[in-house]
Amino acid sequence: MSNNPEIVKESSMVMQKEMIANNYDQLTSTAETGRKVVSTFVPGNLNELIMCFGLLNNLPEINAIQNGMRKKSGAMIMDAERSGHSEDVCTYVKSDIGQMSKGNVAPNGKPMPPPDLLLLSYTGCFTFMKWFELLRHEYGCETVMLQVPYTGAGEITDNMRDYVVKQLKEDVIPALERVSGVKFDIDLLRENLRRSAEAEDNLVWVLESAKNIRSPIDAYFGGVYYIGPIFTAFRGTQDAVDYYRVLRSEIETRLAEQKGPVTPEGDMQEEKYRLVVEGPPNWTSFRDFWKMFYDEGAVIVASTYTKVGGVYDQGFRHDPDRPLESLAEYCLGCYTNRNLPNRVNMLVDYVNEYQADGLLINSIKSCNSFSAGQLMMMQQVEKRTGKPAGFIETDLVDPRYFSAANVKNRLESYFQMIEQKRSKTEAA
Amino acid sequence: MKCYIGIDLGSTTTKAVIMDEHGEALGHGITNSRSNYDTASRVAKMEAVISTRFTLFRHRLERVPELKGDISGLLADLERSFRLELFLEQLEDLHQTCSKNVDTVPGIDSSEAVHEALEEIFRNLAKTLEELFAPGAERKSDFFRDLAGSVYMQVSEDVARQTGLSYDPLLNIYDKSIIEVENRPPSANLDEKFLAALDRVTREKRIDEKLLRKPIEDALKEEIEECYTVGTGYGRVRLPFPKENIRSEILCHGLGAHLMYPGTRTVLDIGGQDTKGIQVDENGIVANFQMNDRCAAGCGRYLGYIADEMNMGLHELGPMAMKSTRTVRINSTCTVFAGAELRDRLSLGEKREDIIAGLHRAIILRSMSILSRSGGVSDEFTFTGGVAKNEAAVKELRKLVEENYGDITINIDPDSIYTGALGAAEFAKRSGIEKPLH
Amino acid sequence: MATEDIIERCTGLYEDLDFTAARQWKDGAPDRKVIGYMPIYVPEEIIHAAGMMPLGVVGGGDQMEVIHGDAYYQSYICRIPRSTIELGVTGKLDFLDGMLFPSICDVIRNLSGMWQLIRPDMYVQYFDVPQNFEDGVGGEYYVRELEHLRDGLAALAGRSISDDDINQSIAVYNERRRLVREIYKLRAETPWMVPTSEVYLLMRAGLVIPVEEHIQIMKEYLAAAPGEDRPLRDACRVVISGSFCEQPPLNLIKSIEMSGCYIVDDDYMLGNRWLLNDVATDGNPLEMLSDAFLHHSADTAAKYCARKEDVGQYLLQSVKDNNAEGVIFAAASFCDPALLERPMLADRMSEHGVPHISFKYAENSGQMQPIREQAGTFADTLKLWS
Amino acid sequence: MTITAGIDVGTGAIKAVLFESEGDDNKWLARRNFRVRQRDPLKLARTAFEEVLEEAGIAEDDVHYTATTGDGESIPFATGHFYSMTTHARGAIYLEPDARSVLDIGALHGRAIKIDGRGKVLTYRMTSQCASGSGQFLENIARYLGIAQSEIGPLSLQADDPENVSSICAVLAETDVINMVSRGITAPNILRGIHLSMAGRLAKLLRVVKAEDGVVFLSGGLALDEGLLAALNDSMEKMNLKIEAKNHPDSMFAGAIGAAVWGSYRYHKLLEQGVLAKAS
Ligand SMILES: Nc1ncnc2c1ncn2[C@@H]1O[C@H](COP(=O)(O)OP(=O)(O)O)[C@@H](O)[C@H]1O
Ligand SMILES: Nc1ncnc2c1ncn2[C@@H]1O[C@H](COP(=O)(O)OP(=O)(O)O)[C@@H](O)[C@H]1O
Ligand code: SF4
Ligand code: SF4
Ligand code: SF4
Repeated sequence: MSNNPEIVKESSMVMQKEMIANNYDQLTSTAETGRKVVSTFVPGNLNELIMCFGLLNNLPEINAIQNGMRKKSGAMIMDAERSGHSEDVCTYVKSDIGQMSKGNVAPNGKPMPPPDLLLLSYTGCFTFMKWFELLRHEYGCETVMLQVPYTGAGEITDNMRDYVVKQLKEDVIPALERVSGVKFDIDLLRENLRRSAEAEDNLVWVLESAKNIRSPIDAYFGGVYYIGPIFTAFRGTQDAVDYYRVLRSEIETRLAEQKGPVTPEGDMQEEKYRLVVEGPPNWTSFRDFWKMFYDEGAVIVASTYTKVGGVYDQGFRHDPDRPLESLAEYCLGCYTNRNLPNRVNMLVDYVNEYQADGLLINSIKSCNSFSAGQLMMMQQVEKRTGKPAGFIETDLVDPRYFSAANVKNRLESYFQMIEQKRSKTEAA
Repeated sequence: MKCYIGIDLGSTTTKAVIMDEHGEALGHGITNSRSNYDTASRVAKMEAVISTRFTLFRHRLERVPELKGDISGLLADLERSFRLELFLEQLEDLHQTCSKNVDTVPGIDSSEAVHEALEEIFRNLAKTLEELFAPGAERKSDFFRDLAGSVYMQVSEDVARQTGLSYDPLLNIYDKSIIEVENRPPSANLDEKFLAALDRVTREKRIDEKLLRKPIEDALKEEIEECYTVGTGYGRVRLPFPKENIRSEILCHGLGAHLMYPGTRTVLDIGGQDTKGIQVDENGIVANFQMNDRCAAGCGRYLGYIADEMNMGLHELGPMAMKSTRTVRINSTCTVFAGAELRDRLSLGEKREDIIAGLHRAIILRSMSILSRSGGVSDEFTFTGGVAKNEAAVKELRKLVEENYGDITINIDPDSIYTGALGAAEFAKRSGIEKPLH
Repeated sequence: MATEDIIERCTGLYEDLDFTAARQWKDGAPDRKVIGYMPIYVPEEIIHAAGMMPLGVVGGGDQMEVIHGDAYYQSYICRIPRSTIELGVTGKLDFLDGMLFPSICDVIRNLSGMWQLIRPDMYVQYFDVPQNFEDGVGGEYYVRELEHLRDGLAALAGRSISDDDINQSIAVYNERRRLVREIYKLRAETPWMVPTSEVYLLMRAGLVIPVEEHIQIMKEYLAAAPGEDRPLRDACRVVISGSFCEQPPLNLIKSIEMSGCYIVDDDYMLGNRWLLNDVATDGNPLEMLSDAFLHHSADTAAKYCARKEDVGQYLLQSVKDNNAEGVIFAAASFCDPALLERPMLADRMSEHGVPHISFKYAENSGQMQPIREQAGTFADTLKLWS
Repeated sequence: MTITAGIDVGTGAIKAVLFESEGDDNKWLARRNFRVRQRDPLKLARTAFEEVLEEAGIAEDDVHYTATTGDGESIPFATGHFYSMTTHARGAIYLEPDARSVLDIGALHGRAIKIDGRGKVLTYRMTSQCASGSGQFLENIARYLGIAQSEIGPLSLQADDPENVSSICAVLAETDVINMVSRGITAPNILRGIHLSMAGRLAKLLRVVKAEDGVVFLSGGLALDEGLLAALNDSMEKMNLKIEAKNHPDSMFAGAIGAAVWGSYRYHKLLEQGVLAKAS
């Protein structure tokens, strides 16, 4: 995570780095190993199932993030726009398509193999559907659709669950069998799910450690690292179990030592503001963006972005006893598959339970799934918590939409407003 | 005298307010935000000092029994004459700069003819400017650039036609020179100009010079001591100030509006390239705010583009829109395309004033959305920023506020453009009294 | 009635942001209910069978001033949800007894939640549709969703809705579908006789009046249109694609025609043509509706296309059937489905040598100059060089 | 022999030309180019029309076809109107027979048009609404910096360390520039920065229309800006576009020329069809 030589790397960071490197190495050596690759999305990511077939899991969103953080996405997006993709649509898609046209080089510098199967888990985002149609347009490979109905009325109905399970049985599993040549073994799946649940327990503990005043973690900028393994190709692996065990013990130590969150410039000093953040971060200026917070003593104590690949802190666990049903429920329960009233409830609870000073929304141009309606959510959360909300706008991986001066101006005003309000409450 | 200064470095204009230790605003100054922010804040501050001097004159003159009752007129005359002195000096500077620049502008066949034309233009300019500063005359703007510029354009077009010179190089010379001139704050001694203005007024008005000279000289002797300065506004990061001397413009506008109207609960500020909706509590503390997003559509600059396009002064837009009888619906408030939209409409045969009225409504509609986003409009409602000077905008705003929020007191101060600077000055006073700057 | 009168009536309906016709219908009897729905498609038959009137809501167009709607949406989101919210917040939709938000994109999806937040007392449903087109999988899911919709509406109506009720409604809607097809066919054959600006208004009228009245209007139009004396102009034939949700301003449609293009097919207000054929009226109605949805429905970007080869075939077929010379991709700005799909469709057209251009619009676009410029150049090219 | 007039009503300038054609041979008789600068474009168009007639010594009644293009749709004395891309394409071929694509860079827009050897528009792409890379913007900035229009190019060529201008919106870009000036960035570097940002966008358009062969012909008001031309050739090279952009001293007239030439073609078409249109 940190490239800063003065900072001692925590062992969880080293572990994660190795896991990721290892995964990219496996992906880019399929020519030698003959392993097959499935591409799929973070929300509704069926890693446990994919593992049952010995397939490798490639997540284009993660590639886009990697390219964003390495400041390569800008050129890729422009490439895609040049080839006729609209400037209005999600930049993850364009970054992915641009990466392809630039030789499809993985972040480890080696060429990425074309996928053998596109597993279109249509969960919580419309763009996913067209994204994989576009990839199919380019690769011409097999595509299997898993439609995850939106929980428009706020709950998972039997019809939804049955529909997802049925698609798993009749379409997804047969496709995975076909591509891999491996027969489906439900016991293997149960085994994977058990490991998922174990890792999930520790992840939830870590995220909730931010309830402490003087939080030992930043649940957004740090949080995106903590969710890495569980949201991607590692859920259900022993590596993930180990990672979360180590991570938890590190945070336990920080807590005991009364330390604040780690930042790229060392431990954070004073905790001046506690915020809940809604919306994904900006990746192209991730460090600069983060710095605008820790320089001012702002800690993010809870965020919804860390729930896109699964909402675990509200009680859901993968369940080895109901393997396919629990996979279905996992998909149905992902953050962006929840209706707006539910998202508002979650945010209100976060502000209250984590004793936050307010809600900050980072509205992402790319992502209608997150962004459409955020302003109404903001109003509702303000009304129900009485805490002030802030609003900034950036984009995921399009550097043209990160205006540092603009964001900084708003954040400063927001922090000063919290400060002013607080000094008034103290005076009263 | 201990003074506290607030500077609002806006995207279009830079404003300064000088406050004394009792919280009375003594003077304010404004200037175009120009290429150099340092110069802009220096000029704004100088203007505020000038305005403070006039306040001090007033204080002194009020104590002259013989003058009873006639101070305001007298001060206005003094100020007018003083401005003219300043302008004439700048005009002279501009003249010399233009002459100097003749040879650096391409496309000139005979520099001699151009020099001659310039002489003619500046003769005319001096005359027109003096007329503009005659008692009772109306001015389009108080900025040298605007006044000199529009006269220059007119005169040079005539001169170009008469002499057969081409118009573009003349304009280019102006464009080039005005920047240089603007970036040179008036050099000569201000006190001298005050006294020269005094002479002119006493001559014009046949007032006994002796009555005035002493109080004015006394006022000029009073020291204006800069104790603490706070900067705000768009360009605040460029101010040569330490961080603790900088406040966000949201807080400053909130506080400034509260100082002007203590009952304020909602503030709308429309500046050059941002529009802010601010909710404040009974102490002027900001409870919530929203700004326009990254798109600068529908902000004050929009009106600037329109005025340029129509070859009018900003001052004239409002009155023209007030003449409208039916409003044309304008949907795009993109500043850049404002001109195109305008031409589009004109070519469809719509009337100018109706289009302009539509444009005003479009701006206000957009700020209504920002207000709605920030939590609506509560009583009392204060409208600040440059656009608050525009009567047509104000009219639309009143209408829409009433339609959407009912009966609400709407405050608009003639000096509302200084709201941010006033807030900043108050912050300066608070900080300065706590811990004076060394 | 002459077409002019018919179109005048339709224009009146189009401009009426208070939905007076629907309000009047509702006031006609004490227990009448009106259910709003958004693009693209809901099975109106079920609403009709409940004795209710479906009301199509497609935003506020270019005549509405949007204040609160803009407060709820960032600048990078299309217009239709903001003007729809404005309609809601300003009370123009207060007479509705329910709102349906069909699955089309994330914006409408999230709007369903916003509606629940601003109208907690109302019957608000997100109406999901299958993207899996197998009878046993997507079909089964869909039938159960239809049952859920039927039961919800029945509860709202305070009476049950029988299969017979629905079958009868299907018959009514079959007739509407036939007439719509006929008008489209007539326009494709003689576009100078049936300008698109008129067809558009006729179709728009169907959103806001009872279906029986719409049927009547269309019949009258079909009777009157051939009697009009309208000269054939030197224009080219184009298909419009990508305008299935947010609607362009009428001026835009007129500008396209004025700059020398005859529109011979389009996807404006596709809801009334979504099911391509008659739906059987003698079986289990929900299964029949499902069958029509899965196997005989129109195509748009909001639908998943299971096979690579099939992408764009629907549009290509329309170009062929209607003898079109080119395709204009006209999508709403920030419309994810349409804009994501467009490169694939454009490739398909190029493969088959169909010329195409593309531009974006908003329901309140005011500047037609760029549109005329593009459509005009397209028409110039097709004309000067063919 | 056919006499045709072409009038291009632009946002920044009005261009009028007069042609005499005989078969495929088009002879250029007269021209006018008026900057609009806050004057009424339609009146200026009339003046320009009258002046070209006067220069060529031709009476208005002897003109066979008066074709408008650009924003000239509503000009009352025109016989017909052609849309800009159609006319710029034709004008480009007239001035530069090797042109296979046109970049029309005007006050508020940029367009890339791919054409064939006969001047047929194959595909095109326009810059989107938010465009800091427009002529208007450059003009505003130049005025702001006190630089004459004609100096922009030469100054830009002197840049040694061009500044990055990234804002998409011209209003915000204006502020960026103000910031640059106060940071002491020199005018050449600022101008070059703007040129590069515009060029990047324009080259992107060329890529999208797949301009791959022949000459890229610059037309429109900014065609003669050498700084922009240089920046454009740089950008194209960076994007691996192996074609060269060129302008022509008469580049600004491309639209008007195209209109006049098409006017003559159309005149003969109409003559054949027996529907003779006449200027009113
Ligand atoms: N006299 C006036 N009449 C109308 N509008 C004015 C007037 N003076 C300034 N404005 C408007 O106010 C805007 C500048 O407002 P201001 O609050 O100074 O902005 P900023 O703080 O961003 O510089 C200008 O763009 C202009 O549109
Ligand atoms: N005669 C000229 N000299 C220098 N620059 C010019 C001239 N004419 C036009 N321009 C520049 O070109 C821009 C647009 O020109 P114009 O051809 O009118 O555009 P369009 O026709 O596309 O509207 C102007 O804003 C100006 O910057
Ligand atoms: S729209 Fe949002 S959820 Fe969908 S792919 Fe893009 S970033 Fe992800
Ligand atoms: S160019 Fe216009 S629409 Fe674009 S950001 Fe600027 S003001 Fe907004
Ligand atoms: S216009 Fe497009 S993005 Fe907007 S609501 Fe409709 S389908 Fe969704």
